[in-house]
Amino acid sequence: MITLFEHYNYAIVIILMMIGLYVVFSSANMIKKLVGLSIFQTSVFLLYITMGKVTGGQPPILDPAEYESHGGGHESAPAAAHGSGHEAAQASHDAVQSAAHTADVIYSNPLPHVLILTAIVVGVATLAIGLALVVRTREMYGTIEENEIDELDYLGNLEGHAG
Amino acid sequence: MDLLSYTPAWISTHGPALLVVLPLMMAVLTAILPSRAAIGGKLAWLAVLATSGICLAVAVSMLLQVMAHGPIDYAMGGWAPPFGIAYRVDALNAPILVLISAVAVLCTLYALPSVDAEVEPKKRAAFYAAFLVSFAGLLGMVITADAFNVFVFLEVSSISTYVLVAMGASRDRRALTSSFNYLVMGSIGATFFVIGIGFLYMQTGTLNMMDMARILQDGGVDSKVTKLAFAFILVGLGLKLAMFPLHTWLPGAYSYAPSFFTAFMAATATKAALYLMLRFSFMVFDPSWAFIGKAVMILVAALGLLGMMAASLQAMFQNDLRRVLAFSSIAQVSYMLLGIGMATTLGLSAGYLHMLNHAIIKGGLFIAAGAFWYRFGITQVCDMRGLGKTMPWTMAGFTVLGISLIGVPGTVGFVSKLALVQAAALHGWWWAIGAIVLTSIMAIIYVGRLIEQAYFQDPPKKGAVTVSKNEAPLMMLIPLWIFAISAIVFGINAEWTTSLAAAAAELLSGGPDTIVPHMGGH
Amino acid sequence: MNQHLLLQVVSKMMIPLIALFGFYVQFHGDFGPGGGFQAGVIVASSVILYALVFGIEAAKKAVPPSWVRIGMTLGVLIYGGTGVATWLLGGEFLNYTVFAPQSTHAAGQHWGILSVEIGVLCTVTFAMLAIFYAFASRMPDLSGEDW
Amino acid sequence: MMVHSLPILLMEIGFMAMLLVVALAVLRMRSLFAIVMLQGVYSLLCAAWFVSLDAVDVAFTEAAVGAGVSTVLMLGAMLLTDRDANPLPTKRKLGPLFVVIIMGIAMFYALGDMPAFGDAHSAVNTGVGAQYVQSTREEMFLPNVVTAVLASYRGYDTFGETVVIFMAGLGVVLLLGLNGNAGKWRAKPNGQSVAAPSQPPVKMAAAAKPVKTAAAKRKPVRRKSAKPKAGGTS
Repeated sequence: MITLFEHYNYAIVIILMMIGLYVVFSSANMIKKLVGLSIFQTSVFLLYITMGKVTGGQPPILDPAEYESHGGGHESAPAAAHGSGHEAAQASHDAVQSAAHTADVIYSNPLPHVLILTAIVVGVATLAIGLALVVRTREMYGTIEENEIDELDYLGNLEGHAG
Repeated sequence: MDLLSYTPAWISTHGPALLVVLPLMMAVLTAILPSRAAIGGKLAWLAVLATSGICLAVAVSMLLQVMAHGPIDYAMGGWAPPFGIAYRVDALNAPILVLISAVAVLCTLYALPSVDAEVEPKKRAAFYAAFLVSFAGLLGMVITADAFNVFVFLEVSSISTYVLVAMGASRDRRALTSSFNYLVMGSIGATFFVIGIGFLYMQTGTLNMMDMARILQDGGVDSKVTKLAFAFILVGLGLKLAMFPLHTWLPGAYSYAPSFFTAFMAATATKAALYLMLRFSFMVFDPSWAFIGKAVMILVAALGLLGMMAASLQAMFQNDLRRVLAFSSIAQVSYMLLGIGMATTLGLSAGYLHMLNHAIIKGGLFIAAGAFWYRFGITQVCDMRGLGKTMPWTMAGFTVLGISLIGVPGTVGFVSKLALVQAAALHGWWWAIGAIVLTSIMAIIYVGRLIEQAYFQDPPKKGAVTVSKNEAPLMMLIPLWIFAISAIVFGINAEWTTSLAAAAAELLSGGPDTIVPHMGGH
Repeated sequence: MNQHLLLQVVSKMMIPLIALFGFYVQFHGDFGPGGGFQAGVIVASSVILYALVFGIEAAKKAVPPSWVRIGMTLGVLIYGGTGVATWLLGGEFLNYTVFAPQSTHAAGQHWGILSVEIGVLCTVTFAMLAIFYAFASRMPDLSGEDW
Repeated sequence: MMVHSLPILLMEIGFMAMLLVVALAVLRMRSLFAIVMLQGVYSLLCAAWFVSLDAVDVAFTEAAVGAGVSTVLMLGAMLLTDRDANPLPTKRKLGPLFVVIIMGIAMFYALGDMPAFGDAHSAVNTGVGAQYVQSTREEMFLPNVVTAVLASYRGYDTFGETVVIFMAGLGVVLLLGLNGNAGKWRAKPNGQSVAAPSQPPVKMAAAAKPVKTAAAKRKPVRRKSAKPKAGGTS
């Protein structure tokens, strides 16, 4: 039972993937298939991002004070209380030397975020092309239900052959 | 290899990046060309020809360098591999790069008349730009050594392929629905591939294929996440290369796309996906691990066997010429999977060899099929009556390539089928030999049926006067006969292609531990 | 009476702000959440809002289709051009340190990242506009109530 | 070992529940307008959960691109096509259900070996990802690590992806045309055509069924719902 409690995020992601895939396979309408496809892809993004989360971590945006002191004169870090109301226990509040400052601030893993930024835009690009195809299919066939289109094609084949 | 001395030093350092960036930049420039004027289309065609020519030259020089001095590495953006994206050209992907570029050059020659007949004048410049993007996507997919970069370039080539297949709607409206099916199944395949890479990343923490192999080697062998990652990558790539149960998108995509793009796609798209399967299942994972070995052996070989039988059977009963060739493509891909399923050095080199040979055969066959439509609007097999008299040269090329598809001795098809049979015999898979022979007989039937229609029937009558001889234009005959002649030449003297396949197979069977650890030197 | 009068007045005020926010997101990308993609979509949505409220023809006069076609390619040219520039200056493709090799604060990287993000902004904005124009200008003549 | 403090945990559980409900609603519904709207809601909920998972850039993009642009495109396409999806007979849905359940079982089988949620010592969080934060601080001097990795360390991925966006724009222009007049040109062989026409003439098909407006097609809904139909005159 403990493993499920520690992995509840993966369980949710797996169920969402199953639902998304089932919507794609079980719908005859072309637009509903595309919606199912984008739900399936969005749940994959969740899988990547939940991997990169670190307990008590912060968004991977460094505080400029951290590396200013490396380059410029070694003035004490300004009393920059953390703007974001993230009251994680470890976050230091008062003016701390940057070396100590960087040691205890935990950041979540930035790499899955970069990968998913790419994947989101790829998903929308595929969706745009899919919708363009749906519009053109509607004009040529008069319907966007896959089973009706198969019937029209089957009739087309017969006529073509008989001609 | 004195030829190597001619290549400028600049190529060997920046060759890999040039190979992918050049088509992309030319694609973008081609898209801007004035689409109204007729010269826009011609200018775009010239740009595509020049680009694929340069890419072929770069690919050949890199192949020579790989054969002479070992793998070429290229750290993109100057960052060492685990941080940045690395390119790696080694004995496994150099021949594929040359194959894709060569097929692109030949298909571009074929494109001048074919695209003029099938694509709207206004759209030709953008059509050629989309082709260049698909070409660059294939090259980028094959050359990269970073797992997520494979997905990005897989999508680059897939999205342009969906658009190009749908452009066939000017000839047959079914292009739209088959492109939509290809889009849905292709996206599901690509997403499965991303899930597989996600689990690999979850297990190893890095995205570079070489590092992944090393980390998996140390401790990741028996973890369930590794097995799951391999399963998802196998299914994702299986969708992309039309492995037997996941092949339903291929007949529609091949038969209704513009003939120029079908010729290119049939010869290269499934080969790149097959190369990726080889790269992942032999260089990142390792078939000596219990689960991966069983999965590769049983699943891939068994599905290969099933695919051979079912696809050849269906090919015999199709009445559309291109659907016959499409189903035969699925059967030939299953031959390669059978070779890979053996996981022995001989089996791998036979599968790899069949990959190279099949590109030559299928590229030429689809060029001939496009030529038949170009002159007489022929798509159905029953309309092919008397082609031997009305289009003698094209039909002769089609026959030569059809025969090498069957595997008649002296042609390129025979060489790889013989290698497959030898590998199966040494491996003790007698049922595989039976399957190869049986499907070759089926190939005789479905190719013979086409040849019989063309030579032993007299041409159709158009209102009581028989159709007169109307040969395909020269720009179509040149690539067709280059394919036909190379199908004979590499059939008789197969020494060069076999050595390439053997080098690739030896690299593969060495497995991940033979990879010399490198940190970005080039 | 033009039913959309209220909408038109409000959106006339909103559209410049949306575009401005888009550019803020673009240039603030180095310091906080933001970057080429989000900025491109926001700038594109400001033009889409204009098209929805004032009609597709007015939007096509404001941002003509020829611009859209050129803009799409311009973005990739900027991105690829930065890469080719690093080539010509001797580094690997997209290796920005060659822009300012001696700087201690990685100025070359900052220049490279800025120019690359502008390329992405350009492509995403005009690509989204191209897609919207393609769908919007294919409108069948639907009567109002049938919407 | 609580990943978040209690209020955030409750918020996350709320997000997850809503995501599941929305996904199931999309599965069951037939009105395309509702499905498209729910897809927008789904993307927005994902964006919200991304924020609580510290992925602020991704949340921004998912909200802007996933919820914003996709919904606009789908509404545009839906306007040009149909308002309703016909259901499939249940016996044709058993096959897909079986495939999906097999996939689910495979993933739950490997659930045990996956790193715990938020585990700082998992391979993912001690691997290349964490070293990016360190190297950005020392080499790049850029606050937003994600932008640094996106544009510089893995800048080539973003280049490939900009080409994907360019290709999407070019593809839609190729298929639909910027002024909406693509797709009328018919290819003709450059010689005598001997083949019979392979499919019924296009005009006949298009005229076969006018655009199915909501009112014309809406079958009497089982429960008398008073809410105004999506654009149709009830």
